[in-house]
Amino acid sequence: MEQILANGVYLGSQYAMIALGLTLIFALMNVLNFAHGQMYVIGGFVTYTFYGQWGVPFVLALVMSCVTLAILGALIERYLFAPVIKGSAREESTMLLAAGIAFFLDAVILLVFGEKQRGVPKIIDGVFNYDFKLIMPYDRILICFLAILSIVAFIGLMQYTKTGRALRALAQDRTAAQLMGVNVDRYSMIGFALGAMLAGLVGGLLVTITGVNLGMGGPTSIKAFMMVMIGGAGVISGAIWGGIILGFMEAIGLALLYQYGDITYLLIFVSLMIFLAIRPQGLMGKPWG
Amino acid sequence: MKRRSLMKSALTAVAFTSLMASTALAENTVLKIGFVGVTSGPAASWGISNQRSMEARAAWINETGGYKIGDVTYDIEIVSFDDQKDPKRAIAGMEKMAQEGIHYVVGPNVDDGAAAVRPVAESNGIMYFPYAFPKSLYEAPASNAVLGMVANYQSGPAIYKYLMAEKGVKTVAFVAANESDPLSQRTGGIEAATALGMEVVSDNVTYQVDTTDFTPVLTPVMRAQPDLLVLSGVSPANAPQLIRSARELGFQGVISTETAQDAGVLAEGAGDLANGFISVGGASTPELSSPMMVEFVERYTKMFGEYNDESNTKVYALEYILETLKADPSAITDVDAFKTTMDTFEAPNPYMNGDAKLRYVGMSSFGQRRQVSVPLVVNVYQNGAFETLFVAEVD
Amino acid sequence: MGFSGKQLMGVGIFLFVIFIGVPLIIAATGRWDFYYTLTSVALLAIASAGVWLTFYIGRINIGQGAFALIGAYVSAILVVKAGWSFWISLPAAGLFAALVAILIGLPILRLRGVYFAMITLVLTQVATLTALALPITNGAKGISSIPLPSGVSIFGIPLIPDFSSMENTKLAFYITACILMIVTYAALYRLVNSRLGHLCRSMQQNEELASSIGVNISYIRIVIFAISSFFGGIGGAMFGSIAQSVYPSSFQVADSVNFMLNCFLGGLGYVFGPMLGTLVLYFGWDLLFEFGKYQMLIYSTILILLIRFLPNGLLSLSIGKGDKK
Amino acid sequence: MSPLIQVKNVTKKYGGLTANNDISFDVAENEILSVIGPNGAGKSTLFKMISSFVPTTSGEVLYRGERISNLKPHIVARKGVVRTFQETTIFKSMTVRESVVVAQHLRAKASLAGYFWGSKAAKEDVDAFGKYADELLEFLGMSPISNEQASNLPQGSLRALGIAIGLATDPKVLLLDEPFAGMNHDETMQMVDLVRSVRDERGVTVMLVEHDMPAVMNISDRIVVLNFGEKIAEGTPSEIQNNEKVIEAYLGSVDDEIGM
Repeated sequence: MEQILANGVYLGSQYAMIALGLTLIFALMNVLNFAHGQMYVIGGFVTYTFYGQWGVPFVLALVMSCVTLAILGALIERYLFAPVIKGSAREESTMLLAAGIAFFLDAVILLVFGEKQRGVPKIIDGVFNYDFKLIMPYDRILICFLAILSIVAFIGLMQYTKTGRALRALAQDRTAAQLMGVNVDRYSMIGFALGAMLAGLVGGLLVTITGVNLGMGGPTSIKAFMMVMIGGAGVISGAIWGGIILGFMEAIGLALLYQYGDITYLLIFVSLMIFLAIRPQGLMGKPWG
Repeated sequence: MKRRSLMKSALTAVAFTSLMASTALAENTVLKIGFVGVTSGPAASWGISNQRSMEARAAWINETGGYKIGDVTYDIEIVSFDDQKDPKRAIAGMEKMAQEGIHYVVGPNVDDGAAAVRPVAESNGIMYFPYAFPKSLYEAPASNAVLGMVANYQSGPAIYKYLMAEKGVKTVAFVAANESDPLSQRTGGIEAATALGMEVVSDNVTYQVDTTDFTPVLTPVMRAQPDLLVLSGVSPANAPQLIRSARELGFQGVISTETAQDAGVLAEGAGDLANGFISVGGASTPELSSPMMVEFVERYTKMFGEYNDESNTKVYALEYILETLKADPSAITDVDAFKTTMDTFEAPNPYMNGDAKLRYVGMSSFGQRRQVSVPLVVNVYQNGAFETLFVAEVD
Repeated sequence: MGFSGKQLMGVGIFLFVIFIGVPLIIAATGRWDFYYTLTSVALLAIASAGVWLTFYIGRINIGQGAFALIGAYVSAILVVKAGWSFWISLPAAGLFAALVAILIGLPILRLRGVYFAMITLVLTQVATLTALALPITNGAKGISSIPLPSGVSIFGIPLIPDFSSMENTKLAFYITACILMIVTYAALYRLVNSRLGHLCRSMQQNEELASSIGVNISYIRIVIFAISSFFGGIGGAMFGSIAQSVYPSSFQVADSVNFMLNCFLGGLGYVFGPMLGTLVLYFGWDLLFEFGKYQMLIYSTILILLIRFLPNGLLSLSIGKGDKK
Repeated sequence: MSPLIQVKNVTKKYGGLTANNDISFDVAENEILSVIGPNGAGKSTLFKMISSFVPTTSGEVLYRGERISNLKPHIVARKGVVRTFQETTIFKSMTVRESVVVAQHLRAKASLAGYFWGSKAAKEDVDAFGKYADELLEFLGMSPISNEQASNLPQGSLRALGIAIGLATDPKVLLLDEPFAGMNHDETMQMVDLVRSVRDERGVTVMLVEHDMPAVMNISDRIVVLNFGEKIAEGTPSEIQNNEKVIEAYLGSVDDEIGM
């Protein structure tokens, strides 16, 4: 039982971080960023290169991941998403663009970082073992703690800084934000960069535990979509809840349903569909037309 | 409007160049060997290790003056097609090979692709060497597929038998990804273990292919306290994570798999926790590698920057094709001649020390010789490299 | 509902190209592999037509892979286990997919926007996992060695020849796929330009207003989703028959996403958009085959440039309407 | 003669909030009845309940003695009670004529399949729809803009388009949602004439929700006044103008009620 709880908190905190960036981008620009998972993978590879290959301190490598992804996100928004949103008759067209970018980043990752699974040296060794009832390696506890810290920092940023307030205004109502004097183009770019940066940060954090390979991108995006749906699209608190709920569902499902092995995920998916059918806007989202 | 016409012409240009390129006439002395497999996306590692070992070997042959079959000396050209692990694309790839006049193709890498290309291969007279285990691909009436490695239902029993005798292993647990290939391999492994009299204590835990954290997956398996944990059909990307999670959960027993792994990946992903991990590989451990294997690894590393131990197994298919053609030059265009030659073919194995032979096997598994005889080299991972545990033969 | 001379000529040229032009070109250039590529394009275009139709009622459908998989399995099971003729199993596969769509559509079609998109995406995974778990689908082993379509004759007059006795099934599959595609798009065109199409369009633009003028929106949504999935089932079944095998991974999330991309690329405002989109996306990938390891990079770069400069789809090039913004 | 529409003890609660509380009134055939009230008085909610866009919490709405509340909107529309929306709710990328043709959905005689195969009845329908659309647009004075795309229309024409779409369904009762909002005096007077002619020449009973007092006083046969979800008065315009409760309600809220 303790183990399930611990696994749930650990999975939930990392999932929530992945979902945060995605939902932020969605809230600001109504873009479902199919390339989110690829950004996460790039974040992992950047940290791998700096920390694992070149021996740069881990924290610095993390910063490099964030910076790389923030720049990448800003460029993508400025030169691809912004013009396409302006020029297309239906805003869903951005999905094609996002998918194209996902393919592109996948190709770049393959060419630059190769096809192999990569991992970095452990940041701390040792396993916390409480009478075999609760087993958790120390590095996981640290990463979990860092993830929660980042989430808190992000919420703080959104709540108490000028940028955060502008972003929230933008997410609420684009036109109104413009009337209030928010530089919509600029803050869209900042928001997108921030979302991409979050993906890079979580990629960098998790590379210490899960390692990284080029195949993780697509599935990560899909998982992030599910979390966002559970919580409600475009709602920050929803993404956090969605991440925690999916984390716990996996932890509980795997612990209790293991003897039915093959159908654990089937059940998770089906219950997700039923949940959304009953509550179409997720836990705390607004219906979207 | 200007921009549009520009784009139109650019597109047309791209389309044309590629058309031209593909219809360019081949020189007489070029022998094309095909590869259809996955070289992008999550499973890219499987296909890339394949493709690169073929390309490295071909470059080596061409550099040293070509390959003599009968009276003609050929340059080897590898034609690769990325099927993106999609059986629909794999068919397209096989069609492309037929189009290029290729009769010998390595791949596909997975079960569904191997099954899907069968009609095309058979109707176009193509021998193909898949890395997929379903027996129906190799048993009559199928006759164009040749298993390119040792199947898990062949290596599994050998490993289990060894572990029972040497390590006193009595109970076993299986975990597999929830996907066709690993699940089929799990079934095969369970059958083999039961037949040997092992007690299977956990056989129904699966994980999603995209899992990144295996602790919750493995927790219930660990509760069954097996002596041996088998990672059925595990992909090289997942293996280190699984090992690490199992060890961190306090697992003391043996961990093994029947697929090829890469030592570098294990070292990075699991470090010392991977010590003692048993997997199946080719002949690149120092004890077994012939000078030719050593040179191959060198050339591969020079060409692509980094070696992949999965290529130890995958280097063989091309060698088999070329050696068999050498034994019967008429097989270059006639796969029926190839099939006849397969029954009697034998040549020294250049990659392995000792007197190992290249020949086609599979009589006991498939009822016909439709498998390359790769040495069944069982490796154990120890401090960053593989050591040979034992070598066996498949019949 | 008359056709202008220009339209008729267009259709005539199109049919000529497909049934006479392509075979002639292939025979002349010897590119026999294009038959399979074009067959794939035709079949994928059928499934994409279904996705396009759900777009037409304002729903982003990333679940077509599920219905294609269902269709492929239904046909395979009927042929292999029940011994049906493939030609009867084909419509049965479509109908079964449509039936599943009705059952699933009842709850989920109330969802809109990204929520519907995501739930259909999950649906694709559910289909794959179900196929892995069920006994009738043979689980992980899949169904292989499916016999080729048999011949059909009525009163001794052969209507469809026996595929297994053919020297070369490529042409036969190509023609079958093209006929199916043409029927699909003719039906789609007809549907979109009939009252049902107008009602769909009204729903796409405003569901509330549509229901205020008496449109039974939930009924039409179900009908459209069922038709859409019927197309998916047909496309999937046909593919299973060409590959002579079906696996849980025969159609997966990537396929669902591709079906959707085909529609976007061709243009959501044009009935024939998905057909063109499929041709460009699928055939384009094949043509870039020569670039080896740069194939994906070039492919995705072209894709990004296309959407960057033609955000309303390829067909907005030739049709002036797209110029407004 | 029994009333055409009876609103009987209708109540709507959203969570703890009461939007409408126990409201009853009748609408007679061929009448123009306005529902007025300060902001937040519950006018729109009442309208949505009559057209079944939202269910009632309790009470019911009858049309010719038949319950029309708590059904689906399209069923209510089929019975002949049709609502219009404010100007943003239109078929944006259809032309005016296309919108009016589509809106004749309920008048179709051929089945959907019949349309698909091009049956005779379908062809007759298509002709009839076109003819009726032209006639209707002429009646509404919209013929000059019949081929304009809806998204390009000015606000006043959008309002008229909304009414045209509503009328095209051949309703017995038309519920108009703030038809005069945002219009200047001249435009309002034109719209008043139009609404009146809809009733006079096409025999359609009209209910409207409106802020614009002068227009309401001008157009209405009778007026129902809501305040804080309750009905506080009902009567002819002159009765309402002199009703103390109404004056109080409006004076009390004069701060936030602009342009009444």
